[in-house]
Amino acid sequence: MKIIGKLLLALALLALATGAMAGTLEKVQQSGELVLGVSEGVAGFSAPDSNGKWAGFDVDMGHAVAAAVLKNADAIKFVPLASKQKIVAVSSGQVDLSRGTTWTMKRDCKQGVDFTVVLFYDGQGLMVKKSLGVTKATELDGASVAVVSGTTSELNVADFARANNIKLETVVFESKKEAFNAYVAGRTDAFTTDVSQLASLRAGAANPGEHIILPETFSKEPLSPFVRHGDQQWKDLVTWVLFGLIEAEEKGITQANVLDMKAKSQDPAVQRLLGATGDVGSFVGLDNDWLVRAIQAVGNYGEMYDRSFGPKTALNIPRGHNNLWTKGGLIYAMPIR
Amino acid sequence: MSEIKTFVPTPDSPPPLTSTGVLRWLRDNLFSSWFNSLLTLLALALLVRVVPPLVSWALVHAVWTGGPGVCDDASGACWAFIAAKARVMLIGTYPPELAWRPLAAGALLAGVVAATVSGRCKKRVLTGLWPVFFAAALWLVGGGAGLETVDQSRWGGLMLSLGLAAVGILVSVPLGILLALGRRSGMGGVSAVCIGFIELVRGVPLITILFMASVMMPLFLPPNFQINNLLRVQVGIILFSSAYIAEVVRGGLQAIPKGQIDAAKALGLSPWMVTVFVVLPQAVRHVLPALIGRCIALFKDTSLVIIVGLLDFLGMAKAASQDQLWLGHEVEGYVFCAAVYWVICFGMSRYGRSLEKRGPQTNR
Amino acid sequence: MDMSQVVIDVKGLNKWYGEFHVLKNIDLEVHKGERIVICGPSGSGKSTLIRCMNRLERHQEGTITVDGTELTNNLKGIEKIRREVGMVFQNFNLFPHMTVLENLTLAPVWVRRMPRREAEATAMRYLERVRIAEQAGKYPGQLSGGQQQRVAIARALCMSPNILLFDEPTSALDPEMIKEVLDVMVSLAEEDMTMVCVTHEMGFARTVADRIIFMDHGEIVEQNSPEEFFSNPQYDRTKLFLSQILHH
Amino acid sequence: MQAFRLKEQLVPILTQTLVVGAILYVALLLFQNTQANLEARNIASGFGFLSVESGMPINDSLLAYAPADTYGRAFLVGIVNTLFVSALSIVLATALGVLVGVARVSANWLVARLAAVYVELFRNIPLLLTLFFCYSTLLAFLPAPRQSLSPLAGVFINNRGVFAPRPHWLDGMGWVVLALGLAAIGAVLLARRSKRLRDETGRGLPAGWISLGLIAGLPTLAYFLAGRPIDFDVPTLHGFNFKGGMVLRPEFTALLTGLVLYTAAFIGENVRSGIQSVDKGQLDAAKALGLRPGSIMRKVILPQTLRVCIPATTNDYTSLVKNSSLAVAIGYPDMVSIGGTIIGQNDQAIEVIGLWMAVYLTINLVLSLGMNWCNAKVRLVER
Repeated sequence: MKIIGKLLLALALLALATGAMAGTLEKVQQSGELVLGVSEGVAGFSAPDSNGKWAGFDVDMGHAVAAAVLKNADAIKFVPLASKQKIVAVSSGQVDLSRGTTWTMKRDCKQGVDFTVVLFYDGQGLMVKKSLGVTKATELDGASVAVVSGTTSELNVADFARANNIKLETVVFESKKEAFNAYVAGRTDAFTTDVSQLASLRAGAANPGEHIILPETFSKEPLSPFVRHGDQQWKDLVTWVLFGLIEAEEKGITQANVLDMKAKSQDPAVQRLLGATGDVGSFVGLDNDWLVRAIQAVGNYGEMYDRSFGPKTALNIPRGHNNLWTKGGLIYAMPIR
Repeated sequence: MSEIKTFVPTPDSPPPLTSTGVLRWLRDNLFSSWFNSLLTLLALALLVRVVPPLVSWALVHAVWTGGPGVCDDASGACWAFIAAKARVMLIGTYPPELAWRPLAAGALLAGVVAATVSGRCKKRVLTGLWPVFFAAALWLVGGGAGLETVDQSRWGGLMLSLGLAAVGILVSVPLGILLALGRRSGMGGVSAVCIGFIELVRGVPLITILFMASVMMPLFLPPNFQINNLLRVQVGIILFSSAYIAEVVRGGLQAIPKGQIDAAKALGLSPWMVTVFVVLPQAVRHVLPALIGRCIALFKDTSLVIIVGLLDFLGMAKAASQDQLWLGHEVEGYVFCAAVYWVICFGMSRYGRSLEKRGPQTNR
Repeated sequence: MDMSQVVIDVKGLNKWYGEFHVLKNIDLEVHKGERIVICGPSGSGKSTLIRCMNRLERHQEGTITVDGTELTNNLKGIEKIRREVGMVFQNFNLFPHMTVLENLTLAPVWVRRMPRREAEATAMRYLERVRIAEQAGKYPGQLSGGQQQRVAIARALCMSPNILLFDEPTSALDPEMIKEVLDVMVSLAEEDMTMVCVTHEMGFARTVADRIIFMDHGEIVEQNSPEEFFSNPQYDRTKLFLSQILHH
Repeated sequence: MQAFRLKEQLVPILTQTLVVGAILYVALLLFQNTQANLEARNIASGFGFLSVESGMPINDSLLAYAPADTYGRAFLVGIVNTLFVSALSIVLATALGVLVGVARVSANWLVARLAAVYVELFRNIPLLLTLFFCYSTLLAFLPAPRQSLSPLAGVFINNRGVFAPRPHWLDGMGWVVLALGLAAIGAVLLARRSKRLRDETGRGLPAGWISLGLIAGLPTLAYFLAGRPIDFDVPTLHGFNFKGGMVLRPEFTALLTGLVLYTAAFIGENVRSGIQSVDKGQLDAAKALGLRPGSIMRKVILPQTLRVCIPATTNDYTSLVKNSSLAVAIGYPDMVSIGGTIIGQNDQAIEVIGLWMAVYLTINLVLSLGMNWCNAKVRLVER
């Protein structure tokens, strides 16, 4: 009977637990760590290194937020998420912040998540073998294309074919790596996914020079970290930390000179940004050193980009769209004031 | 009456050479008829086609040591990749400075396994040893009580596979026994519930249960009642495994002669005492080899958790091949995984078979 | 009766299981119509010897000639001999998935190419002989041990063999069933069937056998007519065996 | 005494009420939570989505399908694909499994060893890993479309699949079908006559050979007499790939190969233990009756083997059907793969997972019923 009593108690607790969710900021500060959803291993974005430490662009983004909120860039709990899980994981509050994912209307409005800032403008592209002699995507009539399941790329490629009145046979794979291997092995003529990942996979191929990425991108893939819908405070915080990193690059603030700049810069925008004047930190519920810590942890946006995709990496993806607006790209931060 | 002679057996003589030599063996075992000879030749042809290229790839042209980039021009396997990634594949993203803890747990595991397999320990000692080992391993890996805690999100690799399988078995065996007893309880309601559960779970693939655990379960639960992904997947595995174990145990329950129950009842034992002291011990002993078969199946099945984002052994092998410094060595990772899985599963199946041979009675 | 014709001729037979020497220099002639009982302690090689006679076991040295055909690796010869030689086993070895009648007609139809109707008629005749015709439609699992062994004997008879080999046909039976099987064997003996029986039924040996062969340690210790064998054993070993088997 | 009786009756009823009640209570709680959660996240519920246009391409379908079709149609394609690959795998795995099982007990040492290595290798490696391997080796060894292997005229094998001519029926095909039907009837009559002959005279006819000739010959004759009424749509290299004809794609082939190799190892073990479970005396008795090795296997050993094999093999069959869901890992559009895409696009996980479970349960139920029927047929009659 004792056991049954305990069981009933547990059930009652379960019933009571049906309440409102606490604010994410509070939760993160209380638990002392940020729960970050990462991929199961995508080169450049997030993958464990030989020491078992997660590294990559999305991981740095997490470090910046952790540094701003918790004053400790490493206070992160990494949760690998499969494509099918990532939205539910965020909307149900299992992770506080998820890796960059294509920002679509349906996800934003219908699936219980809110997007923050686009950190990586990707677009779906096509890669083919040089030996094929193809220069434009529309020349691929009748070709077969490897795509990854459960992503928007599957739908984009079908739309593209219908719009241009060409026939493309798609072969769907569970993961990018399988799809790419199939393409390299000659199972398909072309391989499609976001251009960044085309580049990343090409870098890992036996002969990277054999493959070319066609000039067209036939989709917009703005990759943005996202948070749970309805937690405005947390969404604002993440958004402005990320804007801060972009603003820092624009103002020439780097990991190395951030303290110097804070002390010496005469630029009022820099002073506001680094908390030398004003109280922008309090707008998002933090102290005034919030961005200094973030920049100390990972540097500005450009440094972050170079660390994962820059010329010194195996991926070597040119900045392109991901350059600052001042340099012809799309990366643009709203004014911090 | 004639004189009685004494019979002296002729001493054994050795068999004729023609029935022992290598040639004879070849003839008996490989070329006993034209059909057998044909089979032998076909088999040899197959071996010649398969083995040399394999050896050349895996051994002759392989690269064994070195850092990133050392394999760029190799035509054989890149075992240096495995060497560099061994730790990640074995213990995942576990903090490197604390790596001794899972290793110690592994050593403990090896010790307990050796004690079990040697067959020298008393069964009572073993049944005590395993739970103690589990507690120790959990403490070593997870921390607490003097050790720094390591969050579950950092458990991965082979350690995670073994952990998922071990906890899965540990919890699902009692649960399976309860289900089996419930199914045979004779109480309509309870047995209907048990049958329903068992058949429902056994009727669907593990993947759908894992999907359910990782994608659907958060929708079932209240918003701030959160269970992490690992635990949910573990629950899914336990539910899945317990249904199968229930069926195995049911087989054992059915094999118990009715006389045993009658005898126990005649001694005045109450029904539950009959079950606990007489029926269950015999049933479990009877199905021990089959249970080990389930352990193997479960261990292999844990490789599916990769589909719901847990980086187990196979998952870590895949993730490791995504390291920018080591891109493009997936096959070696798979081969390494296959070898490790094979050794563990084959070892378990051998142990199961030896138990079967020893027979249920001699099991102290 | 023409007792002069040798139907089984074993010469210098040697057999090893691996390194173990099971049969040592066996010489044995079985004449047409002769009834031979082989006895001896367990492990003496007697079962192996008669299993060699229809090549259920292969020997390494010596020759076995049955009905003029020497047993070698030649499959045709083996098939021919097995058609001529019937065998009854200790454990009956009926096919459990076939009815009694199917057990009996299997070989005549598939080996002798006998029309099924004819085979069934023959089978029923033999079932009547062993007095279990009413069980024809049952499965072996539904019969008692004694009944099963009688079916097995009928099965061997259906191939109209010239020679019948019995490998301890009564050892797996309960005492009250031994008699019903022995009765059938005695009636067969009365019809001048050539029979080689491995058995410990000394009563049967005394009444039926023309010759008794005693084996130990893989060799024939002595062979004699029943009267001589029981009343006047030549060897101490035989005597010991007889005292153990007759007065237990 | 009365109280004792009452207690004895009351306890089970109480226990049952408690257990069932607790389960219902938990179910209710979960249901309420789910409702609230779905509402909070703005996720639709119900099966309405099945009639919405899917927009998703499926590359390998036995049914006519286009992205403009509905999700319902897409899911149906998945069910058919699952059924197809499972059914074909069961047939092939059984054939290979029996072969392996017989090889395991073969007198040929090398063959027995190879079979043992095969069985131990595949049984002890996760199927998922086997599938990854099958797929990558298959692709690695097959040539590109332009360098296709062509073992027969009109048949092409390359890393896009196996292409074969697709026959189109023209007028006059009726005659050929008629001839085929006649030949089939003839073969049945022949088999009956052969059995009767054997029953009467002991000698049958070489019915197998004559039937083969009949079934192959008669339609061929009719085909030429009717003026060759079949037109073949021969696959031709067109741009990047072959067009026309029938095609067996590598994803399908790899899944099939993996499932067959994996399951055959288990079935082989069943067959081996089945054969070994047959008492050695059975073999002695059959030999002593003069039966030939072929007859011994067919008439004595295998029928008894089935008894042991069938229950274990039933489990292996149902596992195979469930394992076909691993198609998702190598890109074959089975029910789980397509359902997964639907979840990704609609978030209606509950409905899709429910559908999956319903379909798998139905397949396995039918399979078990069929196998139980077989089992009843081969069970031994005992006292």
